[in-house]
Amino acid sequence: MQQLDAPITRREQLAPDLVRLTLLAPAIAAGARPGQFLTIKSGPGHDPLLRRPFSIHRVVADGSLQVLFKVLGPGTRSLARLKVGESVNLVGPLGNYFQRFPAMCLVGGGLGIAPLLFLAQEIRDQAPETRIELLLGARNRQELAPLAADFADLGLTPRLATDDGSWGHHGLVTDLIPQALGAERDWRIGCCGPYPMMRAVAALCQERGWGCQVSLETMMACGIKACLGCAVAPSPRRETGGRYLHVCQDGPVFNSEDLAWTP
Amino acid sequence: MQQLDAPITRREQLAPDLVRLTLLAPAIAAGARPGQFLTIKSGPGHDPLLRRPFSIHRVVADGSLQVLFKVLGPGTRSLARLKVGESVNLVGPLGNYFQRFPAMCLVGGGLGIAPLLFLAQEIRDQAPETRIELLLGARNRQELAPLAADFADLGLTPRLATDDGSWGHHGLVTDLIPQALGAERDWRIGCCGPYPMMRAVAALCQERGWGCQVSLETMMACGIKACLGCAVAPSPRRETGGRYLHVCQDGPVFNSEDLAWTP
Amino acid sequence: MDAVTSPNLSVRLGPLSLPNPVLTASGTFGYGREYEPFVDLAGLGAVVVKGISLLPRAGNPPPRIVETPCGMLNAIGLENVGVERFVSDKLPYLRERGCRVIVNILGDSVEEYCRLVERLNEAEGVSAVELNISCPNVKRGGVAFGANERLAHELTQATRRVSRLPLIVKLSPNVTDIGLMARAVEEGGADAVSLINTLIGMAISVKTRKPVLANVTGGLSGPAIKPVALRMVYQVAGQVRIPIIGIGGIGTWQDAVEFILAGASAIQVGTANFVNPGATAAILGGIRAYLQEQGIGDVNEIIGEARR
Amino acid sequence: MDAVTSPNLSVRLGPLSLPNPVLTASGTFGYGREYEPFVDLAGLGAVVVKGISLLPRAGNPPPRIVETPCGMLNAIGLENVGVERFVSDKLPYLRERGCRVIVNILGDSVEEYCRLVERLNEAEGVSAVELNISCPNVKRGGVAFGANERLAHELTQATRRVSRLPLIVKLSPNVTDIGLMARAVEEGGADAVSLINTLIGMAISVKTRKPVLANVTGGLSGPAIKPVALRMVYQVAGQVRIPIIGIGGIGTWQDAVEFILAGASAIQVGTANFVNPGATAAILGGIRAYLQEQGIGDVNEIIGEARR
Ligand SMILES: Cc1cc2nc3c(=O)[nH]c(=O)nc-3n(C[C@H](O)[C@H](O)[C@H](O)COP(=O)(O)OP(=O)(O)OC[C@H]3O[C@@H](n4cnc5c(N)ncnc54)[C@H](O)[C@@H]3O)c2cc1C
Ligand SMILES: Cc1cc2nc3c(=O)[nH]c(=O)nc-3n(C[C@H](O)[C@H](O)[C@H](O)COP(=O)(O)OP(=O)(O)OC[C@H]3O[C@@H](n4cnc5c(N)ncnc54)[C@H](O)[C@@H]3O)c2cc1C
Ligand SMILES: Cc1cc2nc3c(=O)[nH]c(=O)nc-3n(C[C@H](O)[C@H](O)[C@H](O)COP(=O)(O)O)c2cc1C
Ligand SMILES: Cc1cc2nc3c(=O)[nH]c(=O)nc-3n(C[C@H](O)[C@H](O)[C@H](O)COP(=O)(O)O)c2cc1C
Ligand code: FES
Ligand code: FES
Repeated sequence: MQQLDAPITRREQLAPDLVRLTLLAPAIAAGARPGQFLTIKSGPGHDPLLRRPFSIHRVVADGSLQVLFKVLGPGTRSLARLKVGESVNLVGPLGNYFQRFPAMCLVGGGLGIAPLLFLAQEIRDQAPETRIELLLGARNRQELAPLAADFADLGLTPRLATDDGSWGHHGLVTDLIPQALGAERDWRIGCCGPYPMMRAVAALCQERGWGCQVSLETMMACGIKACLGCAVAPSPRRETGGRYLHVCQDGPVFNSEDLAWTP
Repeated sequence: MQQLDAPITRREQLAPDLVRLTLLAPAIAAGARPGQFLTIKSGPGHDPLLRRPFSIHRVVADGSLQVLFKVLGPGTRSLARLKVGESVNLVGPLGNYFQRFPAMCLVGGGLGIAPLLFLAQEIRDQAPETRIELLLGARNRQELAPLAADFADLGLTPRLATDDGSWGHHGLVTDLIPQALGAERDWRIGCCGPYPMMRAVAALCQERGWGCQVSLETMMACGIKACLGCAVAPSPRRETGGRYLHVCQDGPVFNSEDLAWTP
Repeated sequence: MDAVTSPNLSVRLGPLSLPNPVLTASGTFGYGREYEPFVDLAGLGAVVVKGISLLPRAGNPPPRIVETPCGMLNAIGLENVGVERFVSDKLPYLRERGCRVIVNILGDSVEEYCRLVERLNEAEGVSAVELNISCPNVKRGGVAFGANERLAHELTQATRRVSRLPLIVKLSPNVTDIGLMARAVEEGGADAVSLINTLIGMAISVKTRKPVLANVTGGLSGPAIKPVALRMVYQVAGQVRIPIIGIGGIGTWQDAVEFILAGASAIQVGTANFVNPGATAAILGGIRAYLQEQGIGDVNEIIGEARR
Repeated sequence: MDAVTSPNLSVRLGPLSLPNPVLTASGTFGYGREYEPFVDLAGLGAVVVKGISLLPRAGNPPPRIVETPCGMLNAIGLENVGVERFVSDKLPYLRERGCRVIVNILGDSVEEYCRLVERLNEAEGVSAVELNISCPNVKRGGVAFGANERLAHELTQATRRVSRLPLIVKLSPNVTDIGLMARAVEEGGADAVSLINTLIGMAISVKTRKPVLANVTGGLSGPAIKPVALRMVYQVAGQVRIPIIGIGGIGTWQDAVEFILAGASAIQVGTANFVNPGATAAILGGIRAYLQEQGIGDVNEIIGEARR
């Protein structure tokens, strides 16, 4: 875990509100694992005040890493304005990471697809014998296309779903799971996306007996378990003595059964 | 007086910390007079919160106007990062302006030179018969050169002074006045620069019986006499019934004798 | 769905009906006219003018303002033209434009407040009086009213007795229990409370090693104080029945809606006028659009909704 | 000019000597260890750890934090491991690194505070105790101490009696007169006061139309509150003789120096640790450079200089 100023070596505008930055940060890249995140100070002033958390989207061999983000509010707007050669302050790598299993199904929705690229990359590099299924969903083709693009380089062919049917299955990415995985019990799911999607995936996995890892997002102030702001409730079945889990350190990746899913 | 978003049509880096922006704002440029100023919102967030006041440096025939500023703190830093094509929110023209006289000596120090270009321009265009003396000073040649450059286009040859003697007279610009103006009593001075310089010029003028206009700077919140934050004390000799003057409306240009000069 | 395409924005502050809930905060909008180039003054709920005293005041020596993170400190010291010149020189302009005018007043004693109210009773074109009992920059007594519930109650009662105008009392946030203050002025007969005035703050220069403001301390305003103001409105809304005017760091329609949801029947825009002289108009438009988008026919439906 | 090339930074907080005035604020620095990757912990004046109670606490349900203009609101609700686990699991690490540790404590009654102090009396490696009488997020009584000078005085007196450690009392800004509170705890026997804790604030979502925090209100911290904190330090410095620790929105050396000039003998860095985990080290370096540049040989020379 380090704090450093990382120069931006590449800036890609993947869609009108989708930006990918490549940051030269060998000291962070070296130890990073899929599922972990960074916090970035988006600009010089006090507004917005807090650092912004972003999943590590990909690690490049030269010691760079990438973040892929959607422009939503002041923080991402300010990051999106940065130019190659400018630097940003990074803290990372933070949090835990996805566990690997011999048969893994990666399920991503919207920007939740970002960290799955890193996970797929790691699997291909370090455990090429792994069976992989890749299911990706988003609102429409326009949103999904740039997010799905880079998996092909890893030799993966995703199954796709869009809410409006403009690409792949017309419906939720969750719908694709039964068909993709059948009745086999060895599958382990790694899932990242909007909360309702992860809840649905978690429910399905519980039903079918598939282990399921999900990557949560909460508001974060520190990212290093100092503020205790990122609490989430544990599953009532889990023995925590009433304590909350903290997404920045106990997560962001959780076994879905360890969480108390809220409606 | 108007509020509008003005696109930046040109950006010149005149020195490492000196930027000139050309802003297309015909509705403001049309009515602007030398000595008046604009307020600019330097960026989107709340930090820094307040608009920043800048003198109108020059008005260009196509309805553009220019501001010339030094990068000092968060506001000017943010303005300096803007690119051609981006817009800034302007309010102006604000405040009063320099009165013209048949024999005018313009005395500028540092960034105080900025509005004098507009004044010189107006005199040349509208009263070419005016006798002009131009005295410019700054810390060193590097600082003075870009500020003094454009007066030549108006056919004016400034007398120069630098604190370190690197260009022109080695010393204060004030030192140049007696030599430039002699004993003649018709001269009227228009002065803008650091407070101690203006105070010295004001004192000299009083001694010699030369009328003297100075352009003040204070902290400003509104620029339109709504906050009453920009108060300055009037000369005890001036009848104000104890009231303060307000730089944003009674100024920024004052007859030096109307002010209570502080040590 | 006519109600939704053009939702009702009119609100009541006790006896006072306003066409919409967007007001200006005293001391940040001059005497109104200063903003004529930027906003349709008659289109605002009301214009609350700079605090007026019986006699003109010169205010504090400079420096009077300093910027702070997401805020500013002011120690204007209630520079104003005095009630006579206000009535003769400033009020006619606003009246002729059809503006609703709320006059913020400040005195050093109960008597002064009462005399101010009596003078304004007679003036044509005043919609209401707002008692500033909370200005932290005047040392002579004004501040004591705002920090003591008994004094605040007495002052409200005394001015209530002489006032034929709706009476709004503006509360100071620099107290342990603003609910107590609000209840005291409600019991004293206030038609509405407005809150908050500025928080007392200061700044020091590391160069001169002295306080930046000549007055040493000043009033903190702007986005920085919004969370405190919103909490106080929410808190007071649970404790009084009279309407509340929310003030403090409001610069966008979202801010304004937050205050309405917390329990404010109207809001005042202060420091934001300096940052964007068109802020009030933008906020009004934004509230209207929000109501339309949410399918809410009447702004009154959401007053205090976050409390329910 | 040896003094100037390396100015003295050590300060005294009553019986407690610290190598420099840069401390961390409770609840923003975990149990210290969390910041090991970013700062030399032993190089800080002291580490003030997360508020500790007798028994572990789970804290409030989420959401617990929300960002505000130049600040944040938190309603952590004093989640902590309890004093036993603190002493067994957290303290040894800090002690072994040579850190000075100040333990921030919170109880629901005078007895609880006293039992906490007694437990810490025995623990090895505690430099001082800081009584948090001001946390706005615990409803059970903690807050009452901070809003009432009599209770604060009693609590200080009671803990003073049992404490063999230097006793710092941390004051709440949510009061009408913080000077009164400071005098009360001084008379009660506090060795120092620290101020300010957070201002009570809230945020509402215009989407859900409900408060953002599960706890409804939270504590406002960060640069937004700096002017208020600085004013309170300046004000208290005029009213007590015990040393003051300044807290509130400190993120740069300039901020720290402002508090020292206002009268603080030391400062605590809070929310800024989240924004820049290396903030404390940067502030310490900045203070040193400032003193050198200004030709000041000892930081103690400028404590309270803006008041003179
Ligand atoms: C572990 C983690 C990994 C993430 N990875 C990515 C990613 O790879 N790509 C991506 O586009 N986004 C990611 N996010 C979300 C990203 O942090 C927010 O989109 C970003 O902070 C928004 O900031 P803003 O100023 O642009 O918008 P704001 O207007 O501030 O907020 C927009 C939304 O983002 C959320 N948000 C704001 N600040 C924070 C914060 N400090 N912590 C958490 N959430 C916040 C808010 O709930 C809000 O709904 C991740 C979040 C977490 C917690
Ligand atoms: C009428 C007028 C005309 C001006 N014309 C010019 C000009 O042509 N070129 C130029 O470079 N500068 C000019 N200035 C000064 C300019 O406004 C400041 O340099 C600028 O506001 C600094 O902002 P900042 O955020 O970069 O720096 P900050 O760190 O905020 O401040 C740096 C310095 O600028 C002063 N300052 C900051 N904010 C304001 C404000 N709102 N009003 C007044 N002063 C402020 C402060 O006193 C401080 O000493 C003018 C000021 C006034 C009042
Ligand atoms: C420059 C300035 C002058 C003010 N003058 C007055 C005043 O005369 N009377 C008053 O009641 N409040 C006065 N206020 C307080 C505002 O009306 C308002 O209560 C406060 O600024 C908080 O709102 P804001 O954050 O939107 O500015 C003044 C505020 C500022 C910034
Ligand atoms: C997330 C968080 C948790 C806090 N927890 C405590 C605490 O346990 N005990 C305490 O006395 N103060 C606590 N505080 C208050 C801080 O110590 C400090 O007084 C306050 O945040 C103001 O300083 P700042 O603006 O530098 O953050 C907490 C503050 C924050 C932001
Ligand atoms: S974000 Fe601070 S503890 Fe997790
Ligand atoms: S800047 Fe507001 S009155 Fe002059």
